[in-house]
Amino acid sequence: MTRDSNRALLSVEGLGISFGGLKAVHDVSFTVQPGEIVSVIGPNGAGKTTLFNMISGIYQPGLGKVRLAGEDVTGIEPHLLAQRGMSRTFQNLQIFQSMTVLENAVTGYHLAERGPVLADLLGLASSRRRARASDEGARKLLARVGLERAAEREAGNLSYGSLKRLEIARALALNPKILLLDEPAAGCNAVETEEIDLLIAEVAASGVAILLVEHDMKMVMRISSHIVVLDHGEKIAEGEPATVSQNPAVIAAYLGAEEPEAVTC
Amino acid sequence: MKKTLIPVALGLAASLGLTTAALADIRLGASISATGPAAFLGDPEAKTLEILVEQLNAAGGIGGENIALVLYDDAGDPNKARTFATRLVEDDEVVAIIGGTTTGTSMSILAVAEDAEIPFISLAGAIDIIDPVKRHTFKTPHTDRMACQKIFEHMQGQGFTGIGLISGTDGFGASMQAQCKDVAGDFGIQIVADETYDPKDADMTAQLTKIRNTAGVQAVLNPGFGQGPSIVTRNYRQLDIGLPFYQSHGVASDGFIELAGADAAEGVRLPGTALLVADLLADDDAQKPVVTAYKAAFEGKTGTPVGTFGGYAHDAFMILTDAIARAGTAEPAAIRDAIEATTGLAGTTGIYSFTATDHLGLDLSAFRMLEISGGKWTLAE
Amino acid sequence: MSELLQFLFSGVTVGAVYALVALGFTIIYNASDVVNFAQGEFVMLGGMITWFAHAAGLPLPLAALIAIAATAALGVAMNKLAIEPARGAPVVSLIIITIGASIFIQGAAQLVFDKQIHSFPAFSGDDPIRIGGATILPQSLWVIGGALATFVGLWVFFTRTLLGRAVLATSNNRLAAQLVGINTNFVMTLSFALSAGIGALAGVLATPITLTSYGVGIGFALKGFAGAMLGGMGNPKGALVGGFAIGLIEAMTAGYLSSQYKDAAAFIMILLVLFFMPQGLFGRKSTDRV
Amino acid sequence: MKLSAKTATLLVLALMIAVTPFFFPSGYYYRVGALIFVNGIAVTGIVILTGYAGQISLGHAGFAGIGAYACALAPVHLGLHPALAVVLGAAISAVLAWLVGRPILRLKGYYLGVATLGFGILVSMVLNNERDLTRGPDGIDVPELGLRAVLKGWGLDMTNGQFWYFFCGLILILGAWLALNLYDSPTGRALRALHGSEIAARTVGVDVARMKLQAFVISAVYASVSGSLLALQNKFITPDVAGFMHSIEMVTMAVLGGVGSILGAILGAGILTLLPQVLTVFAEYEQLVLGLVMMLVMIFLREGLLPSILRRLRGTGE
Repeated sequence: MTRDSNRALLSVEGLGISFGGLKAVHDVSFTVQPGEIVSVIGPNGAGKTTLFNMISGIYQPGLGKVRLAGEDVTGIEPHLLAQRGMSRTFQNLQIFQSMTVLENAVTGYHLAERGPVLADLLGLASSRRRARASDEGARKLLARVGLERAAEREAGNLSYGSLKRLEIARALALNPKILLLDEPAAGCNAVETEEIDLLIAEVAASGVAILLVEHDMKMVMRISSHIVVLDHGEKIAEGEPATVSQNPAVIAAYLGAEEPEAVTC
Repeated sequence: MKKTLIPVALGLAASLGLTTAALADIRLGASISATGPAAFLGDPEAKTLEILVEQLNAAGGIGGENIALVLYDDAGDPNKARTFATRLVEDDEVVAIIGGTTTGTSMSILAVAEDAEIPFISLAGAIDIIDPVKRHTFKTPHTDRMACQKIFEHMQGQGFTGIGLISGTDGFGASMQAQCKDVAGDFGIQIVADETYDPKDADMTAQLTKIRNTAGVQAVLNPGFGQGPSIVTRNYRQLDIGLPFYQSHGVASDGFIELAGADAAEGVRLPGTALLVADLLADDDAQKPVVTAYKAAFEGKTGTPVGTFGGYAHDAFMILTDAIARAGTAEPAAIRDAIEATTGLAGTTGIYSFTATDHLGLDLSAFRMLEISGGKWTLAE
Repeated sequence: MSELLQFLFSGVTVGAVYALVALGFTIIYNASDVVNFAQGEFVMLGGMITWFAHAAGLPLPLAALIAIAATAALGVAMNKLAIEPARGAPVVSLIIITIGASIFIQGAAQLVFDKQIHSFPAFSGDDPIRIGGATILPQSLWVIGGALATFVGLWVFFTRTLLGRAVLATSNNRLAAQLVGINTNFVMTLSFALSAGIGALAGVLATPITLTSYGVGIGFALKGFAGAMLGGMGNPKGALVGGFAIGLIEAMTAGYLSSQYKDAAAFIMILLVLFFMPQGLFGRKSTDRV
Repeated sequence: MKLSAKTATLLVLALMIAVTPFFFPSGYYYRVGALIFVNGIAVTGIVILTGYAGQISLGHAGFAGIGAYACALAPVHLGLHPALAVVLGAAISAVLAWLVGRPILRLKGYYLGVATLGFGILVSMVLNNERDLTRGPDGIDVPELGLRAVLKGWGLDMTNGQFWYFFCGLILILGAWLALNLYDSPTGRALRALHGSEIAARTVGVDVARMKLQAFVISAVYASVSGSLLALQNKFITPDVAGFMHSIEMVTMAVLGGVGSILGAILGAGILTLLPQVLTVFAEYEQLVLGLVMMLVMIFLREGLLPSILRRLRGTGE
């Protein structure tokens, strides 16, 4: 074990939740360090997204703790997590359909640009200045994910792959310490997947901790520094990509389940 | 630029209903609640006005001039009533206004009419409309206060000192409730139980049970209009309360007996007008001809029984046309003066005599205490 | 004691009417996710058409049957003409469409019929039944029985018949239901017919007690809506309980507290329940999938 | 230079208000115009609540009622100048909206609908029942604002109708200006974000409960001011102003014209205010037509009249 749990930015300790008596996730623990890419994999229904939703405050965990930079943040509101440096994307896209692409990205700057509502109503210079600053930041981010030319289009009209990238841009706008990505490459072609690969690596290189759920095994193996495997809501293995892929329990889990479907478009 | 816009504006004006009646006619305005929560009152009022205008014009109008009636439906909304009143004054240029089915709409129209110095005859009950006296505002119905006085006068005669009150929360019921509580003491009567119901309620047995179980209730009074009093009357019989039961002039119509059921309505007393007992009136009664004529005209035309409220509209129209005829001109100021000079004019509600200090022109004698017996109205006095 | 019993009778009678309206709301909501604010107009039509046909000389049972059938047909027409073309519209738009339908039906009723208040004879006479010092009208028993029978009928329909299960399947997942071969359009049609028919039935049963006129619908719609929301929209059990609960709260408040604020008591109760149970008493908890 | 949407909207509004009076055949048209503006103010608040933040209220007339009765009661009981009564009413509405909004804005969709409906009904019930204070369903007189007399002193002589037309028009422009400022401000963006996806908005740091509450409070103030202006203009007010039908009317106006657009919503207010005036000739059919218009617009022009028409004109219809 070269990983030092004292350096952990995010630590998940014995996390569990039940829906109607059914244990969706049970006693899962792991840590993520700054600059590290940790992937959570597992067959469909293994509880990956549920785990994400607990970490990001959308579900209240039934058991266990989530610590962010040492602070207990179990079950606190997502917007408070955002203030503490957590940001995420969604498996089922959560795009602001009727807003433009730029406006979508701009919402990521909410914490940076927010101010007294009265200033906003009166259109004071301070309010306009804050809004302009996030506009500029958002344009840069859109350029970074390759969407600068779609900035003024209504987001609802974009392709699935573009929307995935837009979500990443929006999540990056928060300038997070940890980024949770739920299947960022789902629905993308090989070229797009590779672009996202690079982007993730680049973000991680800048010191951001990344927690990833992904079905595309090739991608996972390529970019992860650490992998956590879930099956039936429980952690069955964890370690470096090479060791995990050889783990008999992992192989059994995947063979027992359906083909790990990598949705591509 | 301007040339092309004017036809557009005129088109808009036409679509807004710039009226088509010839200018030589005498133009009268009306804003009535023919729909909405007070439609039960406003509908017969609107029909009455239409019937009377037709009759009068067929008989040659006033001094050879036809009457043009501009009638708007304010749906019982005071805000709409004010808008229509403004429209009648500013746009339709009427010489007088009838209307305001409810107190709320009357108060709205009143403000406009007073500003424009146009005579206005209200069809609503509240005393506030004519007290204090406003120069251009008159009204035909008895005030709510008088209705209470009439009822209490009768109760006092029966020796009642404690009564139960159950009223609707609509304008009519609430106003009656307040006025009755105000004057009860004058007749040595104490209101020992005071309940209300929403006009849309389906069952009032809870309130009536409470009244029944209150000590000292010797009679029960239910001021209201619409379906509420019919349901209260049925519930009253269902609970077999047995105490003398009074209604108000709000239900003075054959429709009430029909809805409450002749059995349930048996023995109900209320202050009504001559209109309901047309055939019981003495032949020398001054109101007999006018009541009989209106009843025949209204029932012949609409097929529905006459009620007190249509009668208010009838009287307002009669007072107004009488005043115009006497004034000999259709100038608002002259009409106003002529209305105020009206004396001894027999209408369906009573005999009107206005003065500069009395813009109601009726006294308690115009009310007749009626009792329902065998599904028919009879005189209780 | 007899006092309490009398308040109970009053609350249960009125509550039964609300429950019937709430059940109507529930059926359409389940099939289409639409809260149909025109539900009260179905009640009005049930009463008005029965009165009209009865006044025209038809025997009362036949008149009632015609009223229910005609209202059900109107429900189907409303679905085809106003609800189906607007599928997928936001909640506010749907609220306005159904309120528009409600205003339209009212406007039509005042033209076709009139603006007066009407009634027709009670089915089993007007002699009150005395129980423990309190009284109840035979017609109240008809209304209460009607509400319970409708509930049981719906329960059997939804759980014991193939068609009923198809309706439930559609309400759970429209797309999945289509995939397994359920004709979801037919399910919608059926639901509107059923809901309108139940509304009309409420009107037929209640009119001898409540009387009717072209404008009574909105009052029933508000109370029925409140009942359905209190119970949890979409659950027939919730509709039944919610409807009766509102009737009872009103009667108890009128009897023991203040008749002026009895409607307030009902709404305060709804606000309290929703505060602790945002989905109503029996509502399904909905979770957004992300 | 390209006109920003904000400037364009304000310009169109100001032009309409200034120019149409030249074509008024009689004083009555000022009255109708003033009513459109009063409704327009309330509807602008609905745009912020429903158009921006995506929240439904079926009880906003309750706030209009508070604004209206503040103008009727505060001058008499507190000796306040009617203009200050408007401010007091707005403040009470804001506080009440804040208190009521905190628990009920957690609710979604129809549940929020029934909760706001309940609030509106409670307000109208208090106005109806507390006769000693409000004089009950028959209504109460409202003191004169007195501004017209002041303007006359300055040599600006207007009829009552003209005064209210221009005064309400001015307030409407002010209200529209504030709402337009909000649209693309940090707060407006957050509101529109939570409208699009509440979960996503929360994960980017939007305090959804707080933002919804802000929108609710702001829109309550609009409704309150609208009620105040109606009361002062009519010099008489009844509890109808707080009634359920008035709440529905506000939402309908906004959604019909286009709840996503200030100008659209004001257009909706105009159409629904004019409709009963135009239909007086066919008064019998008024409800029929109103119901039909509501259904047809919502079915065929889902975004509301103005946005749908603009989209078609631009040729970007989908």
